[in-house]
Amino acid sequence: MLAPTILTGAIVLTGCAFYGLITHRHMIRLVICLNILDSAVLLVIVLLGYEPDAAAPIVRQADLQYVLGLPHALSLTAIVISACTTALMLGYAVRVHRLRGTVYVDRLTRWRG
Amino acid sequence: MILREILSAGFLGLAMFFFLVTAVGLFRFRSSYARLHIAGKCLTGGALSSILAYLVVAPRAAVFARLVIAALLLLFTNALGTHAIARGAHHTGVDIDTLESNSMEGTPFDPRRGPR
Amino acid sequence: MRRTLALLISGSIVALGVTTLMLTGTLSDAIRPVDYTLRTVRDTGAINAVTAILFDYRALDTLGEATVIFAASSVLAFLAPRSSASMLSVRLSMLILYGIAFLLPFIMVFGFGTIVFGHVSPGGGFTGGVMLSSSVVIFAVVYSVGGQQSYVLPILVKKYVENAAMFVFVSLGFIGLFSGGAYLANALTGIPLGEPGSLLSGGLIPLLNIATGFKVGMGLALIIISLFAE
Amino acid sequence: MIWVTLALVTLLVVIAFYAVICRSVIAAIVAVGVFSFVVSAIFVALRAPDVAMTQAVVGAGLTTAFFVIALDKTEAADDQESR
Repeated sequence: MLAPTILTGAIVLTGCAFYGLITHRHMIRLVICLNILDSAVLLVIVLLGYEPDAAAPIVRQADLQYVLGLPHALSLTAIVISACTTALMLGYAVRVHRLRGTVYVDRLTRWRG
Repeated sequence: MILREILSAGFLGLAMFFFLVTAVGLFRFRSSYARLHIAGKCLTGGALSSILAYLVVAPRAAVFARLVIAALLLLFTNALGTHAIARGAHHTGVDIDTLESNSMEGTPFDPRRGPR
Repeated sequence: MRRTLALLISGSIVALGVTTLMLTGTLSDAIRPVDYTLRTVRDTGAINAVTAILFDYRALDTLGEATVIFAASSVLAFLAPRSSASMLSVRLSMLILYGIAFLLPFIMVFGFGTIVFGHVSPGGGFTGGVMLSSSVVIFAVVYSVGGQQSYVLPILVKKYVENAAMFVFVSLGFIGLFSGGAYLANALTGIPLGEPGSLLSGGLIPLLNIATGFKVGMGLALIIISLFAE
Repeated sequence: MIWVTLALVTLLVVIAFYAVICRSVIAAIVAVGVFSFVVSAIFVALRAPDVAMTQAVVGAGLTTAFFVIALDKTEAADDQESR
């Protein structure tokens, strides 16, 4: 019951992020939409290791059932990497704004002679 | 054991009441300072009540000590953050009787017009 | 026009996803988790399975991830000109200055504790490093009023600490290579694993945790300082 | 427990809609910060405390600071342009 709910939520989040990516023209809004897409992917990855009635993967007793730890490790790496890429994209946005004077993508593509 | 659980449930009910008051106040008040006021007071009360609700059923002494430290820091930082936001709003020119729109859309930020 | 197209595309994505979900069932039915968490404790001596995977089985991936942070901070430092721009134009009140000064040691102690106890409780090098760098954010926001960007550590010291942490990580990997195992090997090299659950356990894992914590913290701090100075 | 997670997922979708739809950029930034907190609560429900801690610190603390800094830089120069 929990897995279909979260999967449906992740699919709706993906659609939401794609709607934002197509409609918005502001660069920071685009980065926000990419963040939402990232979180949707992370939800699915963490859900891969989930099992009902299992404990968190910190072994305190030997006779318990534990959830899978590998997706947690992978998504932990992915979160820190996504913070770095967000900072990089925002740095590029600020740089583009300093050079061209705008943060709107459709104004960037216009030819300036 | 039963007494502690009843006490914990009572504190949780108190926290729910504080959070409800905070939500209603955030939507009903129209001035920025009134919204900051309700966020600083009732949200602190709700968070402290929910920490207290776990404090009375804490299983170990280590958990108890951590919860006490968390409650003290929460009491400290919430007031500090509210003060900082209110001071920043005052310095950027938000007046005490400037009413904000309550719509879902939000107003686009215009740096030339400003709030005043 | 554009909105209609966007609605069409995202609606088709949602419809396709939900149809696939209903046709194939859930993912958890398809993949059965194998219980190797107990084997993790026997192999590495760390009771936190996530830290054991990150710093023993997949330690080479962690090294690559640290390299990504290093690359991002280098590119951002290259983008930013060395100007002394400041974030705030308003002087903060005395209450905030002294309140933050009271609060910052708690944040730093929590970050260091998360790093050091990473193999016996939730947390680890990444989380603690991000906490350390968030204390740098607070420094840069609160105490950089007069255009002085880094109040506590100069930028050069941050770079040296980051490089030293990277060097320690790489040279800890060579221990495994010299003692006849693989690169970044842990238990195969004959390091005593200790009793699982105590602080001195897990062989090389706490040392790698500390190195990664300093690396991530100083790298993200450099990124933040570069964004400020942009 | 299942109902709590269901309510959290519903809240998540609503916050994501608001972050995409709303007009002002700073509201979207704050909505993404709240979004990260809700995602970290779902991670706790999925028994992943490490990921939840990292998501809370990175998503709600650091990334929001990045966004606010970038917005401040771009809007300050917009004022000089005065078009």
